[in-house]
Amino acid sequence: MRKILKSPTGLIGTVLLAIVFFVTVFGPWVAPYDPQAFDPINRLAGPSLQHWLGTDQYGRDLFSRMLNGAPSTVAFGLGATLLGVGVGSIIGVIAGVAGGRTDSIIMRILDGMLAMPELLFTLLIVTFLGGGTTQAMLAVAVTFTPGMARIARSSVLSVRTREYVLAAQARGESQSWIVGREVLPNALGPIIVEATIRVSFAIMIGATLGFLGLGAQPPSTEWGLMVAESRQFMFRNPWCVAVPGLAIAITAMGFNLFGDALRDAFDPKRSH
Amino acid sequence: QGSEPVPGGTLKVSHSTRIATLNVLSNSGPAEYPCMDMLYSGLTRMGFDNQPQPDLATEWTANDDATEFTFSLREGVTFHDGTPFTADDVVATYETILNPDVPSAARSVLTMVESVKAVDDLTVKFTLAAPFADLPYSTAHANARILSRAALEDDISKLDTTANGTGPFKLDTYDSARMVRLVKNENYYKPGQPYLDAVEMMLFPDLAAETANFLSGETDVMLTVQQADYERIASSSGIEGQQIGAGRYVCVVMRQDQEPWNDVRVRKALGMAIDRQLMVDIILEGLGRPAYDSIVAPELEFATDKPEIAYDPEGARALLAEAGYPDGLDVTLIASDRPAIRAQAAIVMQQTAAAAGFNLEIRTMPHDTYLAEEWMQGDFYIGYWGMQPTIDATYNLLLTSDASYQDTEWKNEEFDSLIQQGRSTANPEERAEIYAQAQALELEDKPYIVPFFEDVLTASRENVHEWSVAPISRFYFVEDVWMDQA
Amino acid sequence: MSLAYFLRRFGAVLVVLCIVSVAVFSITTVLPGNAALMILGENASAENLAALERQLGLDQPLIAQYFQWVGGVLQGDFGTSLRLQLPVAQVVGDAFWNSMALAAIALVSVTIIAIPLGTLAALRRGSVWDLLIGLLSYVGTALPEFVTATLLLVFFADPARQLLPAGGFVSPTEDFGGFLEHAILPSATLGLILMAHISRQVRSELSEVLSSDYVRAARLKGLREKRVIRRHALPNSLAPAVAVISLDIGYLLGGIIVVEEIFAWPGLGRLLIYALQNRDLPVIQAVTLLLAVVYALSNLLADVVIAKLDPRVRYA
Amino acid sequence: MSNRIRTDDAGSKIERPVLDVSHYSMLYDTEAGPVTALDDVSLKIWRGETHALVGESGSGKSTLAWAITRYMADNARDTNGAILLSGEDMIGKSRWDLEALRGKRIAMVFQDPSSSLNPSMRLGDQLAEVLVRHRGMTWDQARTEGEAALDRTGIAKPKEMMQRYPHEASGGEKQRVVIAMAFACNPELIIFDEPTTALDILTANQILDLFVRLREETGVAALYITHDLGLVARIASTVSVIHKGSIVERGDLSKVFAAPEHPYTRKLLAALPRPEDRLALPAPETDAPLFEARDVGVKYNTPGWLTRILDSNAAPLWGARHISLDVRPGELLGIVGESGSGKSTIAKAATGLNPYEGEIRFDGRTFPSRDDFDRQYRREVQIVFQHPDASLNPRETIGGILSRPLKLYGLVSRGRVAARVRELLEMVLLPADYANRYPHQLSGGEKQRVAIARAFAAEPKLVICDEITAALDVSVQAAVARLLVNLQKRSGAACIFITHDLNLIRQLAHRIVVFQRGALVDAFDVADAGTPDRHPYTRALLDAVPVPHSVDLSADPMESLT
Ligand SMILES: Nc1ncnc2c1ncn2[C@@H]1O[C@H](COP(=O)(O)OP(=O)(O)OP(=O)(O)O)[C@@H](O)[C@H]1O
Ligand SMILES: Nc1ncnc2c1ncn2[C@@H]1O[C@H](COP(=O)(O)OP(=O)(O)OP(=O)(O)O)[C@@H](O)[C@H]1O
Ligand SMILES: [Mg+2]
Ligand SMILES: [Mg+2]
Ligand code: NI
Repeated sequence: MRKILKSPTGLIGTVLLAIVFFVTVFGPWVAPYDPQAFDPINRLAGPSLQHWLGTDQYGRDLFSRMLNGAPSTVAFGLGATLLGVGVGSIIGVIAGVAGGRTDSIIMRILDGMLAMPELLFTLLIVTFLGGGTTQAMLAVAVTFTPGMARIARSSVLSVRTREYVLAAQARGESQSWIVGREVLPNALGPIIVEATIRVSFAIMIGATLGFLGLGAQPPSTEWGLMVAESRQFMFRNPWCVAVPGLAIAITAMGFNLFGDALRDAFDPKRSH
Repeated sequence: QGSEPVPGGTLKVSHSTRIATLNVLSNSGPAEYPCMDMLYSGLTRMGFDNQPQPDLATEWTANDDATEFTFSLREGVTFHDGTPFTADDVVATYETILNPDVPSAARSVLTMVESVKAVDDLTVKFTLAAPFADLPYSTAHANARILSRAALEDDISKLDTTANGTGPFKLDTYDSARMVRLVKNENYYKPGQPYLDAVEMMLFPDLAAETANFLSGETDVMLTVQQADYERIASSSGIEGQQIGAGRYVCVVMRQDQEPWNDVRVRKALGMAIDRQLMVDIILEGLGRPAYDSIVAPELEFATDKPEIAYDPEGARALLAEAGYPDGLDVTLIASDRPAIRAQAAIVMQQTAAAAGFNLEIRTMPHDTYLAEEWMQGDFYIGYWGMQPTIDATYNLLLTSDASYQDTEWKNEEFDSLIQQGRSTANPEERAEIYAQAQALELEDKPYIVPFFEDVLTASRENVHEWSVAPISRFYFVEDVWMDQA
Repeated sequence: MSLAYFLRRFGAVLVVLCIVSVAVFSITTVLPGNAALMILGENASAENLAALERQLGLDQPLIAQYFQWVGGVLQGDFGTSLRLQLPVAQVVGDAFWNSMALAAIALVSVTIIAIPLGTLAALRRGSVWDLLIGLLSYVGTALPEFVTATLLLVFFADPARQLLPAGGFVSPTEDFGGFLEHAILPSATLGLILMAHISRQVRSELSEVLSSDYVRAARLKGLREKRVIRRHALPNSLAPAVAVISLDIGYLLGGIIVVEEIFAWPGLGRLLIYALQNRDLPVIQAVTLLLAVVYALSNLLADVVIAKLDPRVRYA
Repeated sequence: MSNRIRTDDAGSKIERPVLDVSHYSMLYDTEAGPVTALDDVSLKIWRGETHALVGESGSGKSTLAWAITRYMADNARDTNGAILLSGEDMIGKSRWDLEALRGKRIAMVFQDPSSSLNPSMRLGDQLAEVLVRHRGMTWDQARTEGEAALDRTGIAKPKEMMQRYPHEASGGEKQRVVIAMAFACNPELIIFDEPTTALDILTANQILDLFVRLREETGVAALYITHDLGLVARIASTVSVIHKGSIVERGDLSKVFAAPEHPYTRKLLAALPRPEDRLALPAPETDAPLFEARDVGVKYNTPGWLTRILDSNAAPLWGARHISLDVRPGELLGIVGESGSGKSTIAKAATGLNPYEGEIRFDGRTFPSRDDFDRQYRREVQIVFQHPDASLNPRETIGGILSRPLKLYGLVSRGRVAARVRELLEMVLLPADYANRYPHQLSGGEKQRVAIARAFAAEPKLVICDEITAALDVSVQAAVARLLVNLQKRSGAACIFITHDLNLIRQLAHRIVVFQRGALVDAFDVADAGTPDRHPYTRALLDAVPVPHSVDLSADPMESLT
């Protein structure tokens, strides 16, 4: 952790993430207004003392909505990533450990899944599942699975030929002991790094799905949906698209920067 | 602003939904209707006054009990390919419309037609199974346009991409992804018309893009203007906005064979718990009128004035308590995500009804899921309907016991028989009386909550004259449109 | 590059596409709702619905539909769009070229900008330039396309200012200038993420190469700095950059879906969304398959380019 | 001693040294503050002279080389002294001047030819560009001249070599190209930074010969950096010994070798393996083998069907084939051979890491395949690997690592594990509190000792050591070898010791087998190493290794175990 804080990217990333997590946990409580409450007189207003970041087309307070949307947006990112990374890693580890035919069959199928552009694949799945937040989360998780499986597999493969694993094999250790104690702990680094960076992708894809009407649905305060709902009004009040848009950007950037710093910290080449 | 029409010019009309098919029998897209109106003619055609006008039929007569109609056809009309138009084409068209094996949208308003016969080359006779005074309205149905027998006997799927009609314009290019181009029909039956050389229907799926292109002068007409943009667009220089009072409405479907909607007091309470003016202001940006729980638009013939229902959360709460829900009511309101107005209506309802003890949880779902799982099945959802030409058509669509889309399970024999009477009565005063009773029944029982009627909004550049949209937005009379020539 | 290597890669592409085709078909056919319902919408009566389903062939068993489709695809016939009632090949054909034009403009212009930016950042590590470019790339990767697009619209396409068209499409054969003008904002949107990605990759790759032994050796040979960069450092950092670009084509193809929708660009992405909304299965299948093919082929092409750039893989 | 090559004398000195480093000091700025890397270094090299710079890893050898060429890390800072090239001050030179001077007057050859050549440029172009740059030739002239230069380095087909890319040439060929490049402009000074370390012994030998020949032809002054004292003796006339950034001893080679003054020099010299200083235990009396490999072969990469269709010649790759060897109890068997000859392959087969054909017999039992290896076999046959960094799980403490075999084989009761771990650590001369450390807190030599301890913890009958000293510093190598013999003596285990270092193995082994391209080509008793009936390949190997002077050193071997 100290290593992460030392690099400027890591520091900025950590600060951004801290803000994001603060907002996620406390945002709904500190919000000055009910995120759904109308203020018909102040529709589409710019920032003012009354509404710090302005209001949307119903006169709902953008600041409160943004704060209120944080938990669902962040939870979406974390949930989808956790699910995708979890399942992907299991598949990848199985492929990497089993090797041989199992490995090549799994890899061929994963290649097939990876041959579709990520968003396209997500779209198909989410349409198949019928739209909505949970469905979108599942879809993103499924989309992440093949990529994560590959990373997990290559990570496992690179560890599997290390000499300490060979030594354990030569010693006659059981397969499960080798996987659990020698391979996994050392293969975890790249997986964690990738997962962190993927959270930002998950958030962005989730927002995109919300935007396309396939993710969160009104009256949710999910940020992507907020952009979609008020896009019509963007020329009348740019704030109503800028606020949620920048919220997404800041969150994604936080995870990105933090992930990069984490990668540097894990990278033996850069650490002394 | 010259008053004498000048011929020539290409009218560029922007629209935001695809012209997915040219099949006049079944299409229903907002941008498909103007194309149909330009490419084809029907026996009759709805005017801006909501009355049937002569089109290919120059005049019509009915027998006394309104079971037989005779239409005299216009002479010397030819299809775009030059073949002459005769009574036989009319017969072929109506036989196809009535054929249950062919999907056709007009069939639902023509179910009473028993047979269509050509009396001679320029006369057809409709025989009805039951009296139906509004037949000339039905023949004006946007999907009941006359096709040639040749086209109908050919592969019917060719209708999707080709058109051989008798309308003022001929098909030139059909590219559903971008543009449909129509050119002047030199042999149109109105002499000297159309004035325009061509019309280009240009697709802009993104509203922002469409607006920007219209404002910058790339297009001449914006077929549909969104409420959010109307003021800005209409007030731009060189642009004329049109706000046409019409009968498109959102309705709240409450299945009346289900708790709690089987109790009229609950329905009434919900009606009082809705701030209709707020909805008009926020959702329609003021471009519409509050409606008071009747699906009959004020524009329709025989429409009665509906008493105003004020926003009265206290009263609603009391009524709800009376109905056995003193602690309020938790219900889930379903809204499809398309068009956005459904979810918007739900959101405003949720906010205003909360004060009356209605805890509405909104579930917005993709339109396909909605169609497959909720529509006609769910017990509390947001419906959205276009204007129908007559009270009869309006009620037969939704409220009579055998209506096409009976989604409320509100069945009232008295109401049914009134509608039936209205059909067979030719005398206008009598009909007015009958329809007034029917509307009173509707108001009393409140099968639907109808919060507002939406105006039709369109806009054109100043150099475009006579651009207009009929309230039921299926008829455009583009042959009358002309442009100043630079 | 040996023949075996190429054949193996090509074979892998075919296998992958087979899997994709099965996946696409199975996902699409189990989508809820159906085209007839979507076409008729709330005008559907049971009778009309049945008639339309019959007409569209939706009443046939799935397997029959699948084999019909596969058989057709192999002969270049993707069937008929359920919604548009046009041959899918025709519907998809134009859209395909429009999309490719957009993607190509984005990719080419971005590459032209991003590679020098990355180079600059790597050569001036720690400088203000490096910082700015790094910042740009972080911001770029953190903005989803729809946010970028919306912000660009607010800034550049505000009707009050009319700097650039807010969307739409002009055929390049009719008015090339207009075509380019309309392509600016969508391709800029697509380009931002790519630019961030590519410049960052070039920077890190080049930094690595610059600290490699052979660059040191080249400098110790007394070569001029310009030659060291051009002949020794850059060529060796390009191959990995190309690898990244080829992966980014995946993003690009995903990105067009959103960007085309927002900017009303009549391409595959818009077509896909339209088809998804209308359950137009043949179109969904064709577009998906096409995008997968483009992606696979571009990866294959990238491998060939990499083999050209890097003699080490040429005989792998 | 027979193949020692030296310059005739130092008589060809002219008035001014080519390189004159005087009282030079520099430091690196690090996060932990400035670190002095070179401290008051003085050094003179005259024309025609080869000066060796020796010292262990991290002593500052490369740092000095970079400082001389003025190609320094960003965080490097000169603090004192001067560096003169033929009298010209290098420190004050502009970037422009340096560019013009490098490659022309001063050239450098690196350790690893594969990484110091641009992988995407033809060798010919890389050679020619120096000529174009510094000798003003056109490209055509430069290519012709380059060919001639390559010819002088003894490359068989220079024309063809010019057209190749680095990956298409062998390590030796690449290093020849690099050397040709260094000599191309007749520089005054060439710096060699361990130019043969990455090459196998035979190739290294040829490169050294080439270097000596070219030096003689051109009379260039050379700074030769190495940590291999044995090699120094063959090429240099003067030597500086560097230790922690300071030159601790400097002078004529023979003088320094014969009578080292500084303790550090003595330590370095003591660490040199000399075949005559036998470390091995007395040879076992019995003839009954403990371990026997009978016609063992290991296959890698059976080609896939597509490859077989396209290339009918495709055949499985044999890592090793038809290998038969045996080890007696308590014996140490050496395996030598060039890189890739199959040494590790056999080691892995014997420990169940590679499937094999043929038969392995151990302690009276026969194992036709690796699936037959049981727990007892696995306990009794242990392996130690080459890379100390890779052979310990970085996420386990040393104690955890050492206790694993104890628990796995149930060798001691649960309560005794910690005590036994302490014993094991002491056995390999490590402090007992290392048990709580993680591998990255240990030095390379210490890690290797832990790995050895782990092998002996299983109380094995046979320990296979796969180049366990190769990645270690010279001084540490000797200590580890001694430790191994020591442990062998205590436990009575037999040992298979795989190595490149012939001098070392002649100290340690009872018998030696020689591998070449996957086959066993020679097997002999250590005493018979010099006999004429050795396989030609064995002889070439032996000839390639210089046997260092025997110096009278009374250093205690254990002193160097730090
Ligand atoms: N850029 C740098 N910053 C800080 N310390 C450095 C830097 N480069 C080298 N060092 C340190 O300086 C010391 C000398 O390193 P140098 O590379 O000169 O050793 P060497 O004698 O060449 O070793 P080897 O035999 O392993 O090549 C080492 O302790 C090394 O860690
Ligand atoms: N896992 C593997 N797959 C394919 N080929 C291999 C594998 N391991 C080794 N080889 C090949 O088998 C041959 C023998 O390799 P091996 O590692 O036994 O050599 P070695 O004598 O130990 O060499 P070194 O001295 O470099 O360690 C080499 O040609 C090598 O490339
Ligand atoms: Mg060094
Ligand atoms: Mg080996
Ligand atoms: Ni990436």
